[in-house]
Amino acid sequence: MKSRSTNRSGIVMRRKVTPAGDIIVTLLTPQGKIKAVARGGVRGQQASRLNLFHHVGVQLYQTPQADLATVQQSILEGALPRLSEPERHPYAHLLSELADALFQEGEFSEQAFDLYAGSLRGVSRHPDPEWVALVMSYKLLALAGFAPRTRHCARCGAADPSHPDPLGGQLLCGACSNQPPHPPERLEFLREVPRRSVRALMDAPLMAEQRPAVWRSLERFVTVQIGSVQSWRSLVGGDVVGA
Amino acid sequence: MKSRSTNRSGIVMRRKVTPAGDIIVTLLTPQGKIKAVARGGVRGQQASRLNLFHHVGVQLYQTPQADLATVQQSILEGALPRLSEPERHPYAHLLSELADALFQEGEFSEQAFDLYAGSLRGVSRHPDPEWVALVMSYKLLALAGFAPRTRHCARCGAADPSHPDPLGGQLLCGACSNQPPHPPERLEFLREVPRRSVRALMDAPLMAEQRPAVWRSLERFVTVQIGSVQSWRSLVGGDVVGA
Amino acid sequence: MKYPSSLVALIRELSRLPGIGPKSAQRLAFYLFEQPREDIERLAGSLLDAKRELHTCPVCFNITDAELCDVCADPTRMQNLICVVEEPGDVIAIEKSGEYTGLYHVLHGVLSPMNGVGPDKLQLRPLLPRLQSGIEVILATGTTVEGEATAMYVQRLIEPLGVMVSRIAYGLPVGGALEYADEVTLGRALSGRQRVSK
Amino acid sequence: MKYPSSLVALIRELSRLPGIGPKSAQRLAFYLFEQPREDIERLAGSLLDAKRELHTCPVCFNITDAELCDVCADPTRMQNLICVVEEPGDVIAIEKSGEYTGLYHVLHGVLSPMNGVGPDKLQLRPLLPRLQSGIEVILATGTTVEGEATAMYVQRLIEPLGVMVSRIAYGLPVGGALEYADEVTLGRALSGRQRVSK
Amino acid sequence: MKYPSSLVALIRELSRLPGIGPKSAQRLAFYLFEQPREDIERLAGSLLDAKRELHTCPVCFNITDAELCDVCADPTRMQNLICVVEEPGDVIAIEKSGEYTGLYHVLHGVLSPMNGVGPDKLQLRPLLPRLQSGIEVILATGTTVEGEATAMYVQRLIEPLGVMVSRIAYGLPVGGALEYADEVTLGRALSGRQRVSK
Amino acid sequence: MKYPSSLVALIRELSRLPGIGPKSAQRLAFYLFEQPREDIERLAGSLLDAKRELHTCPVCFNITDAELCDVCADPTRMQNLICVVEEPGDVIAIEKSGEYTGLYHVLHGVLSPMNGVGPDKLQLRPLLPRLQSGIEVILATGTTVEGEATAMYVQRLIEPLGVMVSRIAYGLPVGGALEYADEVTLGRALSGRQRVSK
Ligand SMILES: [Zn+2]
Ligand SMILES: [Zn+2]
Ligand SMILES: [Zn+2]
Ligand SMILES: [Zn+2]
Ligand SMILES: [Zn+2]
Ligand SMILES: [Zn+2]
Repeated sequence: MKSRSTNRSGIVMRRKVTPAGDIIVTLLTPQGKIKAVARGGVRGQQASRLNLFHHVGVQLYQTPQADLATVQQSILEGALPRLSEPERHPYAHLLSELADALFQEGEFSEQAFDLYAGSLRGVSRHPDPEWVALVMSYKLLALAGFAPRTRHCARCGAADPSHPDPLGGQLLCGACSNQPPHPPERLEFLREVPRRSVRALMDAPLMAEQRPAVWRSLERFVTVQIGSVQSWRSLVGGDVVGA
Repeated sequence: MKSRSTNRSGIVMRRKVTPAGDIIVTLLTPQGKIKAVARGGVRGQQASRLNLFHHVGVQLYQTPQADLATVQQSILEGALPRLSEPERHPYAHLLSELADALFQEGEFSEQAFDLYAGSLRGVSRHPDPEWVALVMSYKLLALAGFAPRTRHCARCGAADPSHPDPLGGQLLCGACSNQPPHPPERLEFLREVPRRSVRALMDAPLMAEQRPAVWRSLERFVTVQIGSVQSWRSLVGGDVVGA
Repeated sequence: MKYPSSLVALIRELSRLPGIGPKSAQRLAFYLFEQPREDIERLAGSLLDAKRELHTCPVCFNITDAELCDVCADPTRMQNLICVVEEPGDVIAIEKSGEYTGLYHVLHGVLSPMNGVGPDKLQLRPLLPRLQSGIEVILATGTTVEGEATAMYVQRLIEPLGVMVSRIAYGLPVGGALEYADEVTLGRALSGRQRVSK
Repeated sequence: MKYPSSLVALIRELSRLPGIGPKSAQRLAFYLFEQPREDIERLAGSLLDAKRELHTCPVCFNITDAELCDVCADPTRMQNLICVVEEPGDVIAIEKSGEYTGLYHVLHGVLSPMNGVGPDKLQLRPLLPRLQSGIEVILATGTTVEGEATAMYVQRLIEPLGVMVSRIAYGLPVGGALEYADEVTLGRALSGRQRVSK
Repeated sequence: MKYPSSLVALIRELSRLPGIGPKSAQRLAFYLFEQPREDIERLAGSLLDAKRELHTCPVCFNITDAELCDVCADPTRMQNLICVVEEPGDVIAIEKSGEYTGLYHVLHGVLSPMNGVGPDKLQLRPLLPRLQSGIEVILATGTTVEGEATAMYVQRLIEPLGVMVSRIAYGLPVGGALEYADEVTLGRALSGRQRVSK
Repeated sequence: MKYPSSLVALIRELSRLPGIGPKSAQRLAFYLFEQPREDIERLAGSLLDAKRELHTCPVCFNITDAELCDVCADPTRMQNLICVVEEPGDVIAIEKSGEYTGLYHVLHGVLSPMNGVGPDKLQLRPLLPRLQSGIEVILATGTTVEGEATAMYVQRLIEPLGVMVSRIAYGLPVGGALEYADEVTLGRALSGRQRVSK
């Protein structure tokens, strides 16, 4: 018997309430991204469970006629209340917006789910949420196949570039760039981030003053490769990015 | 455990589709009248089951926040397709409209349900649907406590009245009425209808030419006691009633 | 606190629309308040324009802004096929299916005695002069009890005029599994089965 | 707190059932805990009884607890009409419609190469000996892509045997409004229209 | 067609379960028919096991399969905090919140004179010997009229014993929008506001 | 068939409204077509009137048609209590609860970086000059993640100004059973419990 009900477990990446009181959520699950609606949900207990960044188990009902699956039931599997704190909130948004842009519906990926879930946990718990966000943004990009070119100049192809790429967020050789080279630690991070383990990267954070330039690279890279991302504007300090 | 889901079995007395595609139905069940909504029902298989005059089993879900219960599932328990025939359709409407006006939500009455269900079956199958409708309308009224006064003049109280009551649909004595008395068979019907069994009444139908005056009495009585009923206008011939 | 009267008026007007409850009306009003003036003016204008310019076609009672509706004015449509539907929206639905090339007749309702709708409330009388022998009338009212009752009523009314009358098929919607079909539909789908072997 | 393992096991078993969400499974388990022992034993017994006593009819592959199923064993059913369906549940649905008085043949599935279901996985072979001239086979598989493919496959398979083959009707489900029907169904409902006038 | 009696029995038993509608019961029965025998036996077994092994904890009346429930048997739980709830399911819900480390007391119901539930039908008496000064009792019955009445009853009963009594907070549920909260809850959420500044 | 352009325009405008899909917009357009001219003119008029007459109060950013909003203009409201809310609709909801007699401040949004809403998009700056010692600010944004983040942001912003800051209570809605409460709310309701014994 083919059932039209399926159970899924995932994290709420986006949440929108319609004037009719329906909650529309985008979930990232190990079985891919799912968009679903909880009809009238804003008036019931679904409102609590289907909260942004919550890890929930949902029963979905799909009919051929409807374009959106309906959330029939939900249970909470995990919540990260500290993501509301001002120094964490914008990073959780950025990672969610990136994950939403990078992973498509119908694309099974336990890795993507685990990475996104881990990145939210890190932002929620780690004393240095900015560093978690920076590392995990690059990791999400790499998993989706968007790793910046760092072995060769992004413009001319020369080996071992070390200068910033102010337009594309990759690396340029001295001849192609009109900016001073990255300092050694920053350069090492930018070169190694796709290959190194999350653990190793977390253990060797960049100094605070090194980070704005990395954020700028990330912002340029994402903007060129993926498109516009709203969350940049709200990153702490506001002007560290895209200045 | 208090469950918010209940199973009910009843007949669809009214049905309305909202622009959003929800089906709102009024059911008469042995546990009373129920109003419920099938969200998005018009696009699914509920549309077929929750059809006017269908006998359906439904699973209802009630939350304290919502004013209307939601129909979650339905199965068809009985259909009377002949009720669409032009000589039956208006009578099914009349009986449904009467039943809707007479029975209230929360009022348990297996009798009401059985009588209404029986009247629809009769209108659907009987070769003389008009007579079924006439008899069953009076029976529904009597069950709800609205039996016309026929032992005493409705105006002065004199015994054994036999003249029509053009305003109130009951019986008047010769002194109070300016109309000729009812012929004997019609008078007997009007006097005995609340007491006699449905079977007995069905076995002794009035001649066709006797019926318009009975319809007129019924229409006056219902209008005064219950209020305005839309279905009169469509009764066969159109002008037999309330002329 | 007293609410501003123009806000109250707007909420009241919006909640008159079908399917818009009091809560939705309030949210809609606040939403509209946040929109730029031009957007509101365009919405209000489209309401007034639609009301001023639209009327029913004098032949088929479809909605039009011209003398005749687009279908009636098109000589390439099959003139011997009239599809009788409940509402103007049904014309749009059928046109979208791309399968129909005949004419229409819009009744503007279905028989529903308990809602006070008898034959006189429908655009039935103007259908009669359109009928002549050689014409096929397709009864495409809905498959609800009222749609069915209306189809039967129209059939009895026009059959004596010598036209051919047909009814849209009942059956399983395309893409449907039997277990999701209801019993009544299933019965109709079986009795209306069509021979496929030679 | 660790939940008692038999409670955990019960919740896990219940949540495996189709249509039972995680919340329902938990509520169901607590509900069952509060019920008298006899009720639980009756439920468990009905599960085991059903599994033990039910099997498929050797002729039509419907569910039965007897040698032949109730339909095959009934000599008053029309013996020259065989309705081919996907699942045993479809037999119940059709029987409920009250419109059908012939026999059945249950395929126990539909062709679905993607899910590894080829003709050999269906109860197709046992259909052939049941066919002889004078018999009508009604293909009542669903109108999904797979149901459609299965119907066509069966048609090609049995047509050479000289039987008459028909397909359930496509069209508007009962209770349907035109404007909510999809365009394909609407097109089919119009092209499959049936003459109602004499 | 008559359905096999063991199928009918199974459908009837399934449809008695709360939250399972008539259609689900039928689909569930057919689904179970198609499953391997071991799966059915495991499901039936888990029902019987759960009924046989589970009972209420003699101290707190939570569900357990051991002598004492897992909470009562855990010496690291705060022994001076007792949370009074209506049903065993509430214990699970609170444990899932991860915010509570004290003990429980399950009443197995709420006062509901209309349904014949008086104080004697609840597990109230066994609560009293558990109370001693220094203990805080949290009344965590629902905020329905009956839950409220039960909380007040328990409060009056135990206050003279010198324990501290508290009531779970009323307010906006997490994830709530003000405009969808009912007025009473909103009033409570405002009057019960908590200072967050130093 | 080409649809009349004023009909197309109306459907397009209606489908721009939040929560109105293309199908609803079409049904709404046909519904409006059937209404009397006066009703349409009244609806269009109420839209234009509302847009022309309504604006935000320069003090609290509530909606008003006067110089100051009704609350700000009322000297009997408690002047040392400011309730910070997300939207004008929240003012209406709180006023309906009848429990609040202070002033408001409407932010017109919540922080939501992924939707491009940072602090600069909210009416935050005009709140600061309203604050002086002795004032209590109640943070009554929603209890969603964004509402909570906004409340925390405002708290950090205004705490240094020496005002007292409080947050509406989280907890069980009135009339709620625990089993329908979610775990997060339950945890909050327990940790925010209030003493009821003397
Ligand atoms: Zn270069
Ligand atoms: Zn008199
Ligand atoms: Zn026309
Ligand atoms: Zn058989
Ligand atoms: Zn215990
Ligand atoms: Zn103001």
